[in-house]
Amino acid sequence: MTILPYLLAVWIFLVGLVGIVTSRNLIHLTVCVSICQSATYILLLAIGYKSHGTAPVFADIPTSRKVVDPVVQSLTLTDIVVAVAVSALLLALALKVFEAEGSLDPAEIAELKG
Amino acid sequence: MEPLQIVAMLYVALGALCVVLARDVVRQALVFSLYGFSLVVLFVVFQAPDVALSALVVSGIAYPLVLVGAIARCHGQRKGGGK
Amino acid sequence: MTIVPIVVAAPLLTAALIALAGKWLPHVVADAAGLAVTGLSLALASVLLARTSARLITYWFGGWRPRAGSFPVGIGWAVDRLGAGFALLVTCLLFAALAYSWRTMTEEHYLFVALLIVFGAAMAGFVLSGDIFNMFVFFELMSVAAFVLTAYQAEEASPLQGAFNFAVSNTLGAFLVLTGIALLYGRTGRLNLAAIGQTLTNQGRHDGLVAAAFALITCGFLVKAALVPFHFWLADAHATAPAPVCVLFSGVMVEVGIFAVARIYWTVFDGVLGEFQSPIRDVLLGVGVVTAVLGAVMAGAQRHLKRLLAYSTIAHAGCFMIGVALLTPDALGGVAAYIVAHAFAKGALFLCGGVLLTRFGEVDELLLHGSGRALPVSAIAWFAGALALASPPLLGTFTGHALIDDTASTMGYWWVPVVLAFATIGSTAAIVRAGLRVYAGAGDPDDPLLADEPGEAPPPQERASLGLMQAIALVLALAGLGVGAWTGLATRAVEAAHTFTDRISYAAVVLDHRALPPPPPETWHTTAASVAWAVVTLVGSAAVGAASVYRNRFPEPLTRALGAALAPLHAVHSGNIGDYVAWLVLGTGIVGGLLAVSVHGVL
Amino acid sequence: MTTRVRLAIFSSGLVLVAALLVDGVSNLPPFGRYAGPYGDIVARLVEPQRHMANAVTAVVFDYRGFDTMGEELILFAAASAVALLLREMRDHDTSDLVEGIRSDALRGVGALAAIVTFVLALQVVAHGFITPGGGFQGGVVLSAAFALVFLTNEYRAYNRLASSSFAEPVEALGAGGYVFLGLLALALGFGFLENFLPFGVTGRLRSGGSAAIVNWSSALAVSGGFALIFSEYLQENVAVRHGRVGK
Repeated sequence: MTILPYLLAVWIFLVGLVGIVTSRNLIHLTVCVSICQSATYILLLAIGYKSHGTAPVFADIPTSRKVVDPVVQSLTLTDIVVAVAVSALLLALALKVFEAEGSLDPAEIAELKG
Repeated sequence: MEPLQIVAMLYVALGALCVVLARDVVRQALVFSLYGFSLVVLFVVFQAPDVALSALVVSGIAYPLVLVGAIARCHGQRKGGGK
Repeated sequence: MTIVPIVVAAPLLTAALIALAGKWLPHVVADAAGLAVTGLSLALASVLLARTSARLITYWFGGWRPRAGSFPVGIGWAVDRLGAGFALLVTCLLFAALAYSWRTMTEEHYLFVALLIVFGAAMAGFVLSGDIFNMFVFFELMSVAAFVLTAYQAEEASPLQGAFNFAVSNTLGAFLVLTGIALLYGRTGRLNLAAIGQTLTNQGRHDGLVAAAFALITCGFLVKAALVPFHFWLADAHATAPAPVCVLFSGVMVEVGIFAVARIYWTVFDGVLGEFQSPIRDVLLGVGVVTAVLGAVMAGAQRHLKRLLAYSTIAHAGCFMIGVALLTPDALGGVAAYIVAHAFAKGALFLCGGVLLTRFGEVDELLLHGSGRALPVSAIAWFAGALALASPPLLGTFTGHALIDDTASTMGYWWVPVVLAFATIGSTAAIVRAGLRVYAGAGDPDDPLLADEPGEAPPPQERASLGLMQAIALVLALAGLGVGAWTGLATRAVEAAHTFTDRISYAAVVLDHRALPPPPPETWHTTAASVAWAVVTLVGSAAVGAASVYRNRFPEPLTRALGAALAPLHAVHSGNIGDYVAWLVLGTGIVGGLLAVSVHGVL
Repeated sequence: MTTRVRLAIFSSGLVLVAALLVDGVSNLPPFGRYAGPYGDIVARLVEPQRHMANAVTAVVFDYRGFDTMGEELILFAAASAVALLLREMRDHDTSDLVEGIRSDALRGVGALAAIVTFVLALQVVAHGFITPGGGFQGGVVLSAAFALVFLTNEYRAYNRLASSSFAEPVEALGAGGYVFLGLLALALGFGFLENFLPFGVTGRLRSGGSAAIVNWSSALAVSGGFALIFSEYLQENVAVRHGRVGK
């Protein structure tokens, strides 16, 4: 039980990988990459969580109060921005591939050999 | 671990599976948005409101707009007989 | 040292300004601004290199310099000599790439310049950083810039999904790294490299977590380093990217991955995993050997010049990995010297390819048969580059090569020089073969062993100056040859490698502000064995290369057997992203599993 | 390579990777027992050192502000990349596009919603050091205000308000501004990106010192970046959906 959230992250990562490998559409594949990335958010936040800790915002609570780790949250924020940026870029690349090949199926457009 | 956390985790675990298994990109975009909102709930119960807010604006605004734009582009072309 | 952040910040600010105003300015302004700021970075990196001779320069961002012995709450950089030297190499190549693309691109040229600068600055920041999450951020920044530089101006004729495959593979590699970082953070609660290393060593626990973190971070960086089986994206990306971008990809980006593996090993894991050095060495050596051999074989079967050079880069990346895998300062210093010579020589070769594409609209070896005779300067640059890569006695990659060979031999790895020689001969012979066909019109314009490739559309031109482009290629090629003759570079690289691999001193400087003990002074010895191997690779490259242009006249059964042997390799490099990711996962499983098993036994 | 071979390779790799990951995470401290110390130290120091109520924003813009600079540049690079890639595929002349929506009521609602979203976005950015939120979250909402104008008022109005020619400089200004603030601190004799203004009173809107300016600069970069990305994707779409007059 005590490692369940970590296992959730592992599960999401593996599910995302399955999606990428079996994907027949580059847009679908890009979303699966985002799924993989969301595993890292969950892992980071789960690592920094403290039982009975509150959010590290001291607007209404005394600073002596037990809070969860603010650093992993900051890392996750960076991670989310990176994820959106990379997804937007991947989709633009997918559109460009579609423009050139008229298809989004990686098997159909695999022209590169050797 | 609190019950709410376990429920949120279950939703996220199932959500990810549904996103991957949705082979149609339009349906996938919808399921992906729902998955995003389940992540928001998870982050809230993990006491990470800043991250939850980010995930909210990302899965409520950024991803839908970009994904719909990309999907519509390809569908429009395909109906028109491609290039 | 206030100049430390400027090396990276000045180019980044300039890139933003170019993007801000570039639309309304003539191209020349963007070009000039890019060259000027890269020149500034180059000068600053040189100053850093000079000042790191006897010390490690630390810099804390946001003014968060911790008191000696207290917890580092901010982001710290620790500039050592290898890092500063690498940053200098990046800025040199960036300068050459910008000068080469002077006035050659048309639409949205200013964005191209801005992204190229961001790409270079991100690599410089990555190698100077001393904070593991900060390394991740710069890793992503360099990746995002690289993805678009690959796809930029790629048209229908060119295989565009190369850029997509590149982006997906490298993004997954970054996730592996980040997962490893998260594991380390969960164990140590720190992000500073020195602090993580110190805490792990003090805890002394080498369990599944440390093994998994090491395996994930290493595999993630191996994707960037393009080692087998993480290498698939590299040839696709190089075939798609413009020539000046390829210079940076092959010359420094792949090497950043190698550098990262070394940096993380010696600052973080060297202490806690010190007693497992021998099995770790064997795993990494295995990866290096497979990569070196496969790259050399595949280079021999390419007719698309940029793909050929890309596979040659894979072969050399394997050799770099072998050098790092020996886990000694001498071999690491050798790798550093090797990387410098390789970067210049390979850069020259890519620029020659770019000149051919500009002049003839083609980079296919057989279609270009003999047409290169119109470009004598390019021809000289091409063969000078090939000579530098052939590791001839006291020229080109020789010093680095010799250091790795000699170190391996004294450690009992007698077969390492053989593998290095095979990789060098195989990859260089392919370059010689292509050069003979294109620039001398030698041999047959037909070859049964070369793979069929889709062609590549020429880049849009404005007022490209072939003279300038060829001159830059020639300068790079001669630089690549020359650094091998400068044995002082190799000895200083070994001294720098001693500092680089000294985890305890690194931590003492970063965390406790102590002074760095001076590295033992090195002197250069040219061993008879290394000269013998150099002669072998030189003669071998020339002979195999010259013979290869006549492959059409080989006996039929021989070509058929060779073709049959190559067929599965061609099939594996399918260009399908699903296949690539499957290999990436298998590679992570095997390499990671072996590393984990060697660290803490069977699960 | 056939699908079967690929799946065989992948599944054997997946089993190994799963084992590696599970072995790794099972040695983490049990869930809820974060052992520190980084986060604990920051949580304890943030109020006395920086007078900021929100420790996460303090880490993002002050303690690890340099990472966030890299993050803004990633967004800058990605947005420029999207612009570069999609613009190449599109005709530059979009002046003869047909207007899609002609209902004045819908336009009015759209404009109102955009204004509300705009104000909300500024709130989210401004309160970053007090409540959850800050430059990134507010920036995305800000860009959504522009997207709302697009979706309801269609192409021409959007083109006036947030066309890519407008979003692009905003984005570059934000990302460049972030780097500039770092260099400014350096020029003033502080460390790169060091907080060089008075920190103010915890819980007040004007707390945060110069990290507050960094926060706004980040909001500018994010809103510009996303507005640019949205406008490129949506213009793609409009060009396809409406076709052209006289074609």
